Amino acid sequence: MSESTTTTPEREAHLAAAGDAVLRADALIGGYLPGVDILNGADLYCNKGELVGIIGPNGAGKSTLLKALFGLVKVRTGTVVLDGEDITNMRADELVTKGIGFVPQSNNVFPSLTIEENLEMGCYQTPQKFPERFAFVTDIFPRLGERRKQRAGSLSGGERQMVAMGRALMMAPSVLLLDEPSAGLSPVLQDEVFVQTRNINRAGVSVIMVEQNARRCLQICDRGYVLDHGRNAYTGTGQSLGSDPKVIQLYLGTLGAS
Amino acid sequence: GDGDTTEPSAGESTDSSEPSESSAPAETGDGVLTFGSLLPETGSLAFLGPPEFAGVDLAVQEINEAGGVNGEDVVHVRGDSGDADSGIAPAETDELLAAGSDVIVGAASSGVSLTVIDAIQAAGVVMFSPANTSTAFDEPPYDSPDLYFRTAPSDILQGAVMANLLIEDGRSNVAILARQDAYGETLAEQVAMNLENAGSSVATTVFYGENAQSFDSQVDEIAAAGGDSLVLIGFEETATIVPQLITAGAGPQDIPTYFVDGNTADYSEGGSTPLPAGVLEGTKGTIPGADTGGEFQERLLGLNPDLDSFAYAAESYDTVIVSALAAVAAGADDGESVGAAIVDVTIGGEKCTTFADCVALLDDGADIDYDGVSGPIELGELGSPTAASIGIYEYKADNTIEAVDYISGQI
Amino acid sequence: MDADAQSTSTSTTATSRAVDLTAVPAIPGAPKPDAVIVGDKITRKFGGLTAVDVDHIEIQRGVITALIGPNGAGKTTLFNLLTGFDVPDSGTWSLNGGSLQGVASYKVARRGMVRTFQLTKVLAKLTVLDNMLLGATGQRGEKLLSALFAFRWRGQEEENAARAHELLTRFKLDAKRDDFAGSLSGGQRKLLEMARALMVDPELIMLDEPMAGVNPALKQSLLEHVKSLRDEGRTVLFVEHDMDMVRDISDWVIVMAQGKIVAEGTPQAVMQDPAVIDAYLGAHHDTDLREMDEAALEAEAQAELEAQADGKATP
Amino acid sequence: MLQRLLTLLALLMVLLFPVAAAHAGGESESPAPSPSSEPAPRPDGPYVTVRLVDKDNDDAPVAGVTLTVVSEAGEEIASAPTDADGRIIVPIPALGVYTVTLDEATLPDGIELSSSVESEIEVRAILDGANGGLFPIGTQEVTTVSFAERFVTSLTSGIKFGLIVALAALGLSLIFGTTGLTNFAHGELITFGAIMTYVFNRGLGLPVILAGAAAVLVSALFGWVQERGLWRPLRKRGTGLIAMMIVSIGFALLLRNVYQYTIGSSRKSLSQYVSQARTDYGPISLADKELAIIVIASVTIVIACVLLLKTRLGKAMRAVSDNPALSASSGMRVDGVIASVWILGTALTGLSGVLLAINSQVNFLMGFKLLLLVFAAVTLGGLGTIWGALFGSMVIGIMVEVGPLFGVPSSIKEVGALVVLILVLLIRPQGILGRRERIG
Amino acid sequence: MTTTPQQRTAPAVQAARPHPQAITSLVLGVAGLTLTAGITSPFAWWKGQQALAAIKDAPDQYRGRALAQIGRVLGILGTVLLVVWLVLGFATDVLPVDVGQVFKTALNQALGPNAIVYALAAIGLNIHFGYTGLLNFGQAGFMAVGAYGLAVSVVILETPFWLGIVAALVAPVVLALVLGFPTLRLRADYLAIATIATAEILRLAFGSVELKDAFGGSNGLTGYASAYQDLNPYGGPLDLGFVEFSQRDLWSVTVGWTLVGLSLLLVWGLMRSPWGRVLRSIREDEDAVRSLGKNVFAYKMQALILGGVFGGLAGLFLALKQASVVPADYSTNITFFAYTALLIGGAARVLGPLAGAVIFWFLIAGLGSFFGQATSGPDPLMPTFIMDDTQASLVRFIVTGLGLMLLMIFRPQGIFGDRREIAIDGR
Ligand SMILES: Nc1ncnc2c1ncn2[C@@H]1O[C@H](COP(=O)(O)OP(=O)(O)OP(=O)(O)O)[C@@H](O)[C@H]1O
Ligand SMILES: Nc1ncnc2c1ncn2[C@@H]1O[C@H](COP(=O)(O)OP(=O)(O)OP(=O)(O)O)[C@@H](O)[C@H]1O
Ligand SMILES: CC(C)C[C@H](N)C(=O)O
Ligand SMILES: [Mg+2]
Ligand SMILES: [Mg+2]
Repeated sequence: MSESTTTTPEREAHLAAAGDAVLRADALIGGYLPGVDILNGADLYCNKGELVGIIGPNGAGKSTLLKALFGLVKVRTGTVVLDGEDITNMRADELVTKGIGFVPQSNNVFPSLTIEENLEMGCYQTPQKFPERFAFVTDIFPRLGERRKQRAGSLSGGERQMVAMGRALMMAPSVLLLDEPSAGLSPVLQDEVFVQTRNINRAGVSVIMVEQNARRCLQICDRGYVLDHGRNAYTGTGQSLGSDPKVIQLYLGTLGAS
Repeated sequence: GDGDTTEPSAGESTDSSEPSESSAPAETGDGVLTFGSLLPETGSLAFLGPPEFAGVDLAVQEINEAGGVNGEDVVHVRGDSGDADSGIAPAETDELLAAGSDVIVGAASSGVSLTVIDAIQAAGVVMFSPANTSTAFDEPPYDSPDLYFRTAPSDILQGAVMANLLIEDGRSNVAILARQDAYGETLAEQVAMNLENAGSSVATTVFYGENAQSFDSQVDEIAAAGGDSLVLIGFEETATIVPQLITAGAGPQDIPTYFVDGNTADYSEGGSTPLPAGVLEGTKGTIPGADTGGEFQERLLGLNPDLDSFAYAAESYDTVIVSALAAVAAGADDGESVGAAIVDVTIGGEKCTTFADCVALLDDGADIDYDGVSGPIELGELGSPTAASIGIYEYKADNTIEAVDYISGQI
Repeated sequence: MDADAQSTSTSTTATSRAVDLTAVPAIPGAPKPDAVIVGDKITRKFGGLTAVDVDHIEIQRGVITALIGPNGAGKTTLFNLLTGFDVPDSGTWSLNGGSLQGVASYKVARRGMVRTFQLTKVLAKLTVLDNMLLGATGQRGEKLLSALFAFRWRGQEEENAARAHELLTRFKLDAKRDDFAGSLSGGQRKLLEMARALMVDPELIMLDEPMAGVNPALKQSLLEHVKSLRDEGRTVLFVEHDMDMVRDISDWVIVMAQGKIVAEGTPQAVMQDPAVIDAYLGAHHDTDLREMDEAALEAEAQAELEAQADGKATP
Repeated sequence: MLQRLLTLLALLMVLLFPVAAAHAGGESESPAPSPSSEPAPRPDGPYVTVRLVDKDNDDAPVAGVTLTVVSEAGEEIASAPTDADGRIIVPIPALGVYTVTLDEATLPDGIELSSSVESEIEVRAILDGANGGLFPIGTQEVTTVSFAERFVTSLTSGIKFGLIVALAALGLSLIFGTTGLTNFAHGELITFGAIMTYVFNRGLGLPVILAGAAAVLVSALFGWVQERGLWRPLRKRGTGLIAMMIVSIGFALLLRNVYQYTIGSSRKSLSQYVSQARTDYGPISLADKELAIIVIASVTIVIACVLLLKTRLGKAMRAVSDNPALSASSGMRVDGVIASVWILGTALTGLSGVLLAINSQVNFLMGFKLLLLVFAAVTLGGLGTIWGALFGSMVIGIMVEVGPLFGVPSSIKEVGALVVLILVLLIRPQGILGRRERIG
Repeated sequence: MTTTPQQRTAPAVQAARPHPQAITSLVLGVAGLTLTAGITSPFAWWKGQQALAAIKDAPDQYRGRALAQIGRVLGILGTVLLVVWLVLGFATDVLPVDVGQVFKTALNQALGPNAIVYALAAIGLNIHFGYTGLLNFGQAGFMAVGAYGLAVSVVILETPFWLGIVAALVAPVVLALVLGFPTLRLRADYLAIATIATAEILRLAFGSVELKDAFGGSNGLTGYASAYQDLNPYGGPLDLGFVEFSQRDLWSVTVGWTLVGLSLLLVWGLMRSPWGRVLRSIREDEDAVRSLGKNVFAYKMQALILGGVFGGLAGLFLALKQASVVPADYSTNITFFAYTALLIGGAARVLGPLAGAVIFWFLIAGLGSFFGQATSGPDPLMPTFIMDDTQASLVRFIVTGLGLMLLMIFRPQGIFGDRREIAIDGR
């Protein structure tokens, strides 16, 4: 399954640890345009109940990787496996049925729907759960409850982000893919998002999150990947990556690290 | 045209037009008299296509049986004029011209003819319409001697006949509902003028656009005007308008209605556009053209057994015969020469009624006056008939028409 | 000529750094010694919601001012109003003393006040380089009549391209130079948006969350660039939720909440203002989440949100 | 804005009610062609003939009135009294213009020329036989209809037309609102409904009502087939919206000509309900079929709207229109939603074609001719909004039919509606019910 | 556990040069259509294909996509011609259809005045829609005012011919101004409806009875074109074997293609300039352009006027070559067909409108002629129960519709377009 990519010792070590991961991607190669690969053999796995963080420079292919896991970007070679089932290039709505939730980085709300309707879309497949989940989400983001009739298209950047995150929380998935969920939120809400993500994770949901707020991300995640040029550059526990001087120099910077 | 001045025997003029012997279907005047027909296969006059094509085909067949023109069989190239709305006529004309047409038979609709007349004339090709009745072709800029001719009489005549018919029937307050195009506008104007001069009044004249999708407001306007009769000048859309008139309480059974050549069609169950039986009973209509007689119709049916209307078949037939005779008289087949000879073969001289007879006379050096199936065909200076007949038809209970009278008149 | 302006100014202006804001009182709407923007009584309502209700605002020339505040505080809307992309219900504002009321957005930009958008607006089917070149001002080739004559604009175009290339390199976009901008990643779009605004060579540049989604390492190097802009004598006004950045580069901070300016001051002062901490930062924003008690954090978030809700109830 | 308009309309209705009701009884009797009782002998050549009848007295002939016929050259041809049939027949030597003068003194007592009528007329004799003239006698009873009544009639026509447009507009709006496709083949979908009705009715001999129902079903099926066979594969290929719009132009061209290929270019009529007279309902008079059209259209529209409001489909549609990828990420079967929309949209559009077929006739161009008005309606209300489509259609329908009463030339009555469209866009660039976008 | 991120090799930008095979392809392609009667065309096609592939693989190293593209298209065309010529020889004997005649008719229309009208109209649309993103569906209106500008001045106002020409060029400018001020702030789809409505209003008004004295009603106007024909320097027709033009058409073709050539040159000059860049930017996002200090409205207006003038020019040329101005000629269909031509060629490509118009007319006329012949005569190729001659005239539209659909499905970018551009915008 991974014959097309060069096998390095690091990679083998990494894959060996994959064990019986819930979600596992092997040597993904794919992209948007025919002939242009964005992912160049990225590997990734996420064990049950694990919180995995992905960081990396702009344009490294982080979002593309998440989209590839979720069937929104064509995977040319490589496989994505969920609980032992090959889900490569499967339709997104089927993946939702299988319990994967996804919050995209941009265009992540329905502008002409109201906040309430946006959240309703979050539990499209299980409408009977709406009241309960809605209460849960508005508890985290009260603003969404207050403004439930406002169209999402007129919301401020941060408010949109709350809607996007809220929609994912409505889904109650078993694997959650988050693409920069904290972007545009005020500091206190960013913290809230991280804490909530960790809470959800502790409740048994496996989470894969892409973040540019790398410091926070590495603080809460069990394991982290540094992605560059569409392949894994570094992997390790959140802590080890956060303190790796090379990673700091190349990807994290020293600002605010104090 | 100036046919009077040109000697028909001016056979030597052929040299000047120098037909390029070898190249096949090229320019006008290549030795083969080519007819391009620009008649409605599609569009709102499509119901008139079959009889018109049949007329042309019949004439071509008879001419070739009689030995052709100047030793060559004549050729017929078909083109579809569509209607003014579909706008395909200009392109189709180009094609006909490219196919080397010397005479273009058509178009049927005056509106369509106006879109192509300049192009055809400028190409030095004769345009000979069997059905154009708009007065526009006798007015500037088409009043000068040119290459345009027609065998259908101008609506000055149909207008007079219609007005007279109305007055004879005692209508003193007539409403007119007309299609807004070259034909509808001028015919409506003629009818109204004749009526008013003769002492009747016109309750209202309402136009509808060729493209109109709903006729409700026009129908309401007619219903509200309170006329004692209605003249409905239109094409195929009549089949939509009549039911709406009935609904508005102004149907043919409520207000006596009069049709014209554009819509005096077969609306019976067997026709292409049936209307419920009885709704048109007693409605009268006028169509230019003399009584063509059963024999001519038999011949047409021999070519096309499906014909259910013979409107303008005779006129179409005559356009071809007259042009062919003109070509024989001129001894050439290019548009300019044919055009110059056309008027002359229809007036003044020895009368003849078939192509073979006329050619025989021409061969004898005689001046001929062709009298056609559609009437005496006396073309005037403007290239339009100066005398013609108009048939008056009446609808029977099954919505088919029956000729009740033919009225001849002069323009 | 434009390209020169930039390179020469870097050397000449270490002086403008000298603007001293210590004398400015740390109160909302504080008057500044040399204000480039002055606004009064600006309000904007959306239905029943008052998004912006600014009594008085002044932006100091030649410094970096940060505009912070909770989500939905009205920061972006204020940007829209100031730059003519939206029309306020009331209020007056001016740039360099000239009123901007009713001035079309493009004219505002021409007067030297250029903004970026929080939700990026790249020109998807133009290459990255073309995106950049569009930013350049005073292009002779943009006039219909001279556009036909290449010799009239060739030279200028080449200068602009050189400058664009420089900026792209700095923003790590040089490899993408000939790609369609529509194929950029989220963060790259942010970068392009900012770089393009810099092509205008503005006197005042207004950045709406320029660093959201930008990789930390790159962010750090870009901050240097922003500082150099100030050192060239330009004024920078930016909205940001990234406190590291605010702390690192801003000379002055304005805090908005529920449409109003609620605090002003130097970064250090503002960040210690308990009101700001309560309403916006959270007490623990410098703490490692691993070490933090969740309950406490949640309670704090709750407190902030309640504060907001109360504020809303009594506008 | 909407409210004010509606109030205005209601007010007008109330005002017009008594006026129209008053007239409802008086119907003009239909004068049948009057055959002359005893035809006078007619000469062979051209002649001028004038007949006098008394309109006040059941068209009784007026005898003994002296009429004088004078030629163009001023030469008197004849001067004679009318015969028992009220007629004179004067043979003329040549064709030309003749002046006929009536001697008013010879009119019998109590009989007068209609006012506004001259005692001299001009007969242009160009026909070989009769060249007639006329002097109307008695009060010319012209039952013209009051403005108010015409207004009500036009308004009713407008509402009927508007509802038919609304069905099609709703279909267009649904499809546009969900897929973003500006479907230029929409007119042909209207035609499809009509043609299917015709085929089922005339071809298979079903009664019109059944044929119409079947046509709606087949339309829905056609929508589904189109979606499966054409639009979905296109979406899968990532074809852009503009390209899809062009595909729809090509598809329209194809369908239109296939229609003409198969049914020909002439108008076709259904076997029932073609000519129905109107009955009066208070101030409004409607034929049964018109009433049926109005009722069916309104009920369908209400049902469709309730369906869209109450079910998830309505929201899912808007969600898909906003962002298909995100919809899929939310667990929607995007293709399924779009397929339902196509089915619903084409069914509604097909129904509009059915009703149009019943109201007017079947023709291969009928939908194409309506398309611009449907577009105008959808735009007027605000693109992609359902209420906008309905509202816009009513405005367009009423403008088209009522406009001529207020001076819009009736030959170009659609212009009125289009001008309104442009004016509305001037004031509200986003359409009447559309919303502005947020910037930044 | 760590791998070093590998450095991207950014090639020197200056190294880009035209791909040699692109040039070869172009040369072969041109030769195929002129000197070698199609023999070299298949090679041109092949080389063009190769060059394109190479350029796509290494866009940094090679330029010359356009060259290769043109070479390839010419190659395809020439190959088709070659095949047709080969088939002609025996097909004409086998089929009761004169294939040579069909081909000649098609080519005549493809190079004749009709194609010129469409090319000019499509050039205008290219500026509106292709470059600026203005969805103008009212090109028929611009054409109408151009045509009526001439006809009304000369026939009704009796001005000299040249003043009529001036009027024909000024009228679209006026229309653009009148139309632009209110509508240019509309969103693209609203603009489409507003322009379509305006064009229809104009057409209906020009044809109305009420304004008959000014515009001639639905008969339209005639009798203004003699001055144009008087300028005709040609003494006779031209017959090149594969095409032939009458004396009249020859003049129109000369004038027309010269106009098209000049127009294309102008468009090319403008669109490579910064001015063109602003237009393309406006197509993408107006607000972004505004934020950079460009007067979007002014640019849109300039584009509307410029494209409108080309529309007017198309109308003017139509009026001249057809010698009549009739409202029915300016129905929405002509706008649709002009769009079709534009998209066949490829929007936002200088040569797109030209190629599109030529191909469009080639197909329409060729199909019309083929089916016309196949159904006529005593023993038609098509049995009459399948297709009679009336239906035959419809088949070309059916096929055109189908062709347009297939084109958009398989080559949405048109002949010259760039696939990548199309792929960019997901909704
Ligand atoms: N067009 C609109 N219609 C209705 N409400 C609006 C509109 N635009 C903005 N708002 C509301 O106004 C408030 C201020 O919005 P604004 O975008 O200015 O916030 P912000 O301070 O930029 O927030 P963020 O940090 O999240 O970007 C928000 O609550 C938003 O929902
Ligand atoms: N729709 C697209 N079409 C073509 N190329 C794309 C597209 N989206 C992204 N790319 C390219 O793919 C590469 C990876 O993009 P991706 O969005 O995955 O980056 P990322 O790691 O998420 O970056 P960021 O942190 O900035 O969001 C980039 O070089 C980008 O240019
Ligand atoms: C065929 C006829 C109905 C045409 C009509 N007489 C016209 O001139 O338009
Ligand atoms: Mg990303
Ligand atoms: Mg904001």
